[in-house]
Amino acid sequence: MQRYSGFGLVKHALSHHENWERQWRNPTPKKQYDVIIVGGGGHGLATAYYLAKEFGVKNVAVIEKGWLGGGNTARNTTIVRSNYLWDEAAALYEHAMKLWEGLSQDLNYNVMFSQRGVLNLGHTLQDMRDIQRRVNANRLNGIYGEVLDARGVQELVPIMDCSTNARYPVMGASWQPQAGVARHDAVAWGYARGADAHGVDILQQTEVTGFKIRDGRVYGVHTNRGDIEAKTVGCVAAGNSGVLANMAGFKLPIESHPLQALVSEPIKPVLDTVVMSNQVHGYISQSDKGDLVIGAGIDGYNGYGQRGSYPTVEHTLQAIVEMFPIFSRVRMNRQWGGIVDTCPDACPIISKTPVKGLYFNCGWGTGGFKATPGSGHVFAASLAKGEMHPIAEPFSMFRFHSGALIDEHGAAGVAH
Amino acid sequence: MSNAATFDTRTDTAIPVESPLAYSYRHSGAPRGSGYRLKLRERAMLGHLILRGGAIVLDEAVRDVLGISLPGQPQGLVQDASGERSIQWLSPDEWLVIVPGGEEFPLETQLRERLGDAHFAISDVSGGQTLLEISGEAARELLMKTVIYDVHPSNFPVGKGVTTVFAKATTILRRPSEERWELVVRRSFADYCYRWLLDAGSEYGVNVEQ
Amino acid sequence: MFYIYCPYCGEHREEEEFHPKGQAHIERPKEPEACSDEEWGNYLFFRDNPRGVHHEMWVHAVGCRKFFNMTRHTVSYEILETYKMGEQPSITADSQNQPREAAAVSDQEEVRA
Amino acid sequence: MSQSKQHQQQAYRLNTGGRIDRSRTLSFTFNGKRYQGHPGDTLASALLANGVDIVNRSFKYSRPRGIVAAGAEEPNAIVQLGSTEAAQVPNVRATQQALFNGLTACSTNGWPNVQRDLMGLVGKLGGQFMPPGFYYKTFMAPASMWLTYEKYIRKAAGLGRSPMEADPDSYDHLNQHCDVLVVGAGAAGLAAALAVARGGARVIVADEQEEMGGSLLASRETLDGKPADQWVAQVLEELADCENVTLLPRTTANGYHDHNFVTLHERRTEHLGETAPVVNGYRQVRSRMHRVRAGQVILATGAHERPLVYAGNDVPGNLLAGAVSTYIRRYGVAPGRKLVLSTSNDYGYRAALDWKEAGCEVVAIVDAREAPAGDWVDAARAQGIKIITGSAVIEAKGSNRVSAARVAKIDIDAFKVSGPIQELACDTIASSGGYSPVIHLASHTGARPTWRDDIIGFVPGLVKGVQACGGANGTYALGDVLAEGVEAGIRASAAIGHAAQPVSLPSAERLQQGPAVALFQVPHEKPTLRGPKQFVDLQNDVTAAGIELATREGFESIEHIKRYTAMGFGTDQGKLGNINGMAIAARCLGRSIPEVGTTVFRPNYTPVTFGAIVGRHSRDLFDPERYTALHQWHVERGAEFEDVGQWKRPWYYPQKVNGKTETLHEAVARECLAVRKKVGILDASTLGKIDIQGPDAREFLARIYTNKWEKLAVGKCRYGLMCKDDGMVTDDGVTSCLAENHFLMTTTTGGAAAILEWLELWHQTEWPELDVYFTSVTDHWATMTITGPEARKLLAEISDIDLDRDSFKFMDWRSGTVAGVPARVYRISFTGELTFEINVQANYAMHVWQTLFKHGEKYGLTPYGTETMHVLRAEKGFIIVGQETDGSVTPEDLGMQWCVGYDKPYSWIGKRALTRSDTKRENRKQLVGLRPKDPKVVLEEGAQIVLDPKHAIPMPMVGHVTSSYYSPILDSGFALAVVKGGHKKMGETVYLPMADGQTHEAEIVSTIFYDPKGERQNV
Repeated sequence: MQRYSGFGLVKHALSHHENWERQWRNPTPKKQYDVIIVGGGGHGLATAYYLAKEFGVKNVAVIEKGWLGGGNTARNTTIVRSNYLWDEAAALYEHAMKLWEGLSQDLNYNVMFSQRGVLNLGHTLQDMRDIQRRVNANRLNGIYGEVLDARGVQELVPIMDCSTNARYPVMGASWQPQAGVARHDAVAWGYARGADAHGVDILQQTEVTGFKIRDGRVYGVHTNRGDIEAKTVGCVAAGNSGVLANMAGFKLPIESHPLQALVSEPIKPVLDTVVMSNQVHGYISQSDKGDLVIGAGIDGYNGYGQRGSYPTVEHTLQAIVEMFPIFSRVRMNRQWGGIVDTCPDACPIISKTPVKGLYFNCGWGTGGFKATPGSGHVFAASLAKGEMHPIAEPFSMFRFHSGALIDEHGAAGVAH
Repeated sequence: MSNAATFDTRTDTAIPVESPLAYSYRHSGAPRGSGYRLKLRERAMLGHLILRGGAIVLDEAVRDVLGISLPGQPQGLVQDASGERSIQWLSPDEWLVIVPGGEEFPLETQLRERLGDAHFAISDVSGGQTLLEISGEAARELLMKTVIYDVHPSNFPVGKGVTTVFAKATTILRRPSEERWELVVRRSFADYCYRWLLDAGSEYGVNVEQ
Repeated sequence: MFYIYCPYCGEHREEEEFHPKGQAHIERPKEPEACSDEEWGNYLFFRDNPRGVHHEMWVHAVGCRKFFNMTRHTVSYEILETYKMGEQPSITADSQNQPREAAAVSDQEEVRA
Repeated sequence: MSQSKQHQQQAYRLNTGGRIDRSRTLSFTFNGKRYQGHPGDTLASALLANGVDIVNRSFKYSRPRGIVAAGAEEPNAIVQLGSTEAAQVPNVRATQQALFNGLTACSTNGWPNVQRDLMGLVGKLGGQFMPPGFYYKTFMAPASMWLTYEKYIRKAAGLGRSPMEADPDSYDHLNQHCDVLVVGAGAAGLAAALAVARGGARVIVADEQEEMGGSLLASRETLDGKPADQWVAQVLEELADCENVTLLPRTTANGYHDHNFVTLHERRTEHLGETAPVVNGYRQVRSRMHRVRAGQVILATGAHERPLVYAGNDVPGNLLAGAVSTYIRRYGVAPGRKLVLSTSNDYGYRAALDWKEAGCEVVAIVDAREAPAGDWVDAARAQGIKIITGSAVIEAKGSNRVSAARVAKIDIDAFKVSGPIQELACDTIASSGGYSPVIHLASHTGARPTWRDDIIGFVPGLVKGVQACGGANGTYALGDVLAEGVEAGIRASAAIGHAAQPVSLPSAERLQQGPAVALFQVPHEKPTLRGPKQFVDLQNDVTAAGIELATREGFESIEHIKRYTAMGFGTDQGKLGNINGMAIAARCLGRSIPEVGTTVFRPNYTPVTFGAIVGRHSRDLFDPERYTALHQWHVERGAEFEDVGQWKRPWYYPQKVNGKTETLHEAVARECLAVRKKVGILDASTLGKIDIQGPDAREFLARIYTNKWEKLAVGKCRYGLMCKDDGMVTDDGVTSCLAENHFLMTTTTGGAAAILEWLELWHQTEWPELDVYFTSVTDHWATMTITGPEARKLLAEISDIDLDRDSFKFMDWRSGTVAGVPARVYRISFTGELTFEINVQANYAMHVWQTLFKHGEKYGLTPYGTETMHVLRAEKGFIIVGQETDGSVTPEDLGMQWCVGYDKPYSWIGKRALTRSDTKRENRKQLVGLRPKDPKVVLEEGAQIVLDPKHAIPMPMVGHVTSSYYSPILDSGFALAVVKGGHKKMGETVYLPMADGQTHEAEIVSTIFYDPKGERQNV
């Protein structure tokens, strides 16, 4: 793999950039792999990367029906935080946070992880109770956080309306300074380049059309480019997980919904942190390019169309202008939609399935991007050993039978 | 009898009452002026009953007691000759009856007697909602700003009424005559609706008749 | 934004008047106590979530307040029909004579559910 | 040249022609200098008229940039508008901003100014070190420095700036419905609109420009032998007279959503000034969003011209050929003196003909085709214009303005320069690479566009109920465009059941045209990576070399290429560049354009201010505020309010004591003691109230609640708990039996609407056989709770109800009058004190409330708010759903087995779930009381509970505090909490480590802290 550095950039510039290598190969599928990862998004690529790099499983294929990183990895609002309420979720997201902190260097690819801090606003007394509960839990779980009052919020974000005149005045917030944003595409590309360098075959434009299952055990997949065999198959297909599960003959406790996001036109730096509000329902940060990156809500119906309903966008911008009246004259440039796979308890599934050798990592809902390194790492460990990693263990799909849900709805507020 | 409790919540004495817009008149005022293109008038203290049951069950009783027939078709609004009493279809088993204030309890009692043991329900909601009349040349445009339902005359002739979205609240919208629209809004949302109408109507000029 | 024919109101109304209520035709087990934890969990949480023709329940929340069913394509979002509670759909994934996406077929030799 | 000419007003204004009003002069300011223009100008045309070449600096390389286009596709002329802080608008496209008197604008980039930009030096020196994705490859060491690097990167990025003051203007929405929506009022759109309108259907015609007519307003072609704009005027007149037609000029269809829902953004006042004007004393809205539901949509959005990609194509003075024509014919401006035209098709020739007719010099037409032939080509020849064939402009020379064009023979297939290079002195280069249909709106619907080799472009994919015509459909000859418009109108009318009426079309000139050649990137004598920059996406500084490099690095899908290079991510969404970029990628990868991908455009077509999308739903109208009938009283009494759902509820009533206003703590202590010792009053009107009638009402309650209802007699009330079928508590409240078949259910304030829907859900789907109806009566009743030892005495003074403790028992209800008003009074208690809940019709509420105060003074009647209510109920161990519960708590976890009918015949909602393996667990979190070891301590709500506070982090947590208050009556802190296995841990000590380093100790106790036997409510 060609090492990237500032010096290298100068060297390449002097040779007119004619000597850059491919960041990943475009290989022909082999007949057989040790592990097949279905889904070439951030989580799938990270799984393959860690399998090859950390767990010594190098004969790995990542099968992607479109182009790598083209699903929710390319469509999310790039927020990274780990201040989740429940121990199980906090452990998972904090595991990811630790990996985020060295990711650019580990991958030799600048994923622009910007630890500019995330504010989760509270507008009601119950919001503030929930915030205190969450921050207290976070601290005892080793995740730094603070509870701010309205004045503390105003100091961090001077342009926000923190007055008591607001319809839902800001009463305070939780503040995780280590949280922030990252460059979503770079995460997929960095993992792809890293995985490829460790020998992983990334098969783009390859669609899984069925599973090869015998005696309740998976031994490969059918694809539009022929059958490929492997005794271990990990599905990391986000919104399309339900479709894959149907192919394998079981259902998931998952529904796929449209989730919309939008950006403003680029403007000069004006917002230095990430601000999220559950009560007025909107979240916002400013990208390095200057766009205000704004997340809208989930539409309530099932949808694979990568489109949602317009009122969702209206409500989101109403919330943003309520919090930031100065943005009324800023203009919305573009909106788009992703397909999010949501679980009833707003926590993911990282799990064995009724089919032996077939594993699923899905159900991330709106919270997948921030978990990418952690999700990939614990999933890779689980696939390599055939036993679920302890951090992944509570996220079994069978919790929906026992009732041992990890309900992040009630307390964590915005799960994005 | 249907074995339900009836209760006349109204009293004849000279006890002061406050319409759902009492707070709003004090706070937002009631603009009056010349050159306005919109007129707003609250018809407070009317009798409002929600009638539940099968159309076949209710129809005869309603005709006997009220003298007008139950609108059987969706979105139907029927009024008596005076225009003071009306019945509006709300759902296949739900109607809104509006009568002059004070008539609602005798009406409920008569209907209950007439309906006997049939399965039905009557709920008095007179304290919970109020009726706003909108007229004037900008009335339709004001409604277009406010409700998501198509208020074009080709889709919304006289004698129609719907439940629909009013900004971020809900409303019952009716068209009793060519020039007049009626909004039935819930008491707790009335101030929001009033402020919305004044704001949305401000570019045309609004006259509020109290 | 959807334009939905309410089978009770007899006309098309804007999506903002409705709430989606998830997959249709999920019946509560008649004898819950006879269900295993797995069966009860399946009833509560596990859904078809198809990419394609989907039968789902909606309620005309700001309108007649009636629940009804809808057959809708989850990719094109085209509404193929709406029908009243208690009725069965006339259009299903099988009746839709279109090539099934991603020909979802597997060799399922003894798949344990 | 611009420097020398700025003193000379409108040096590039032509003496005749155009649709501007030369009799009136408007003055405006750009980058601090004053200029003049005329009504009818855009800011762009006025700047060109004044010889302003440099309007901006580019985003990455800080290169000087000028105006390229005349419409929505303009990538460079992005300016900041506004003379005051509040009126600032960032990123306005000068080509779409009508000029008004006093307009103030400046460039969005450039320091110290656009003429002499220091960053430009960085761009020049550093440009080669900034290939696409360079930031992914550097700034990685040391890791801690990224935030510092990022600060500088951010500073350099962005276009305009946000205003720092709130918007003085308002916006609104208009919900529109129509049979047919016609988007675009050019030739195709007007023809279509005419056909539809004459058929009588309801039609809306929206057009983004200041005037309707599209390209016909500046066309050299005639209709019926007359200038085309005469036909436009005649059609518009007819349409304006039709009652069934709504014409919306200055209105952009910016988003096309499902089922023919289209958003139209009407800029009502932006052409008049920077804030909305006052008309007849009434302030107008700045802009309006039409939310249109259309039966049929006709897309007549035309086509955008594609520029050719050659070296130096970003130097000011490089324009689109069509834009040159538009500036001359519509705005009476020649954007230069000496023109070289580089074209791949006949259409481009019009620019040269117009230029020549305007009295300026055409140096040459450079045509990529070996043997161009067609009427316009002939016309150019006839005018004596030099035509250089088989060639193209391969490079523009000049730094702040074009000074020359380098022209050479090219071999398109071999992608190389195939002949000698000549340099032609000029100040303007116009280019035309053909047209790209405007497929943006169609692709918003998710429909994929299709590539057509014959027109060298994508045509829109179409969903149900939409058609495209004219340029949007790849049809460019005027006569065909008109005919297609009428056909679309007829088809649309038929689809919605309207008979179409015949439209006799004017006759267009039949022009002979030669075939175009597919030329996108023009070869240079140097390889792309070594040659001077050839720009593809001007706004994002994406070059042909950048695209080539991306493909070398393995980015092969167009989506990857766009993301790696940022192509198409600007505020123009790649209207000019995307197809060229795809063509370059296709060349590099050896594939065809459709094989590389399609371009998917997203809403908005052009950016829309947040304000317009928000509409009136801002400030005081952001969200409804729900008030009770007593709101006025609470306000006058100085209450502080708490938001509960959309309700405003009095939180506490601070009093002035010795000139000082009480704190929350002081007020609540006073209110609590008043209730415990005398009598207090609460406005409880916000509780949800559902009237339930029918012979099966009782059975229904038994199924939906966890507890039993079969024996509840008329005149009695009972507390009920509701679960979802997962066994988790979702609501609670008191339900009263009004008559054998009649109940009144109360719900939590926040849960009212959801619970009504929940009841309907079960009734309509699972249990339609039960005869029962539900009606919300929440707003009908006002509820006033008087509570405390003196409550009976107070009520007795103004009520005719027999209040004797034996005849009106705890958990009974009675009817009678209170203050002369018919009332239902419920003897239920949420405070543990003697309590009467008085319910009257809401219109009487104020009278009853005031009467209570008139009589209550002597008893010390004290109004209290939600905070006091919470303290009092917590002292009694009563839960608040949503505070003690969070969707993961069962009735058993709450220790409320007394409220669970395990042996009810029907398996009620939630029952089955209680026996799942996890819900049966012994160490579930269970509700307990906590008594802080130090009574002065009030534990923090949300504090986490541990058993071993010395345990290393992560420290195992066993629960958390759900409610915690200071109890004035007990003079100590107390709390409710959930603790793992808590019900069996009574008397044990737990620890609460806090953020400030303190660790509190507390004892697990019963949840009931006050009057454990419940005697006080029974007096």
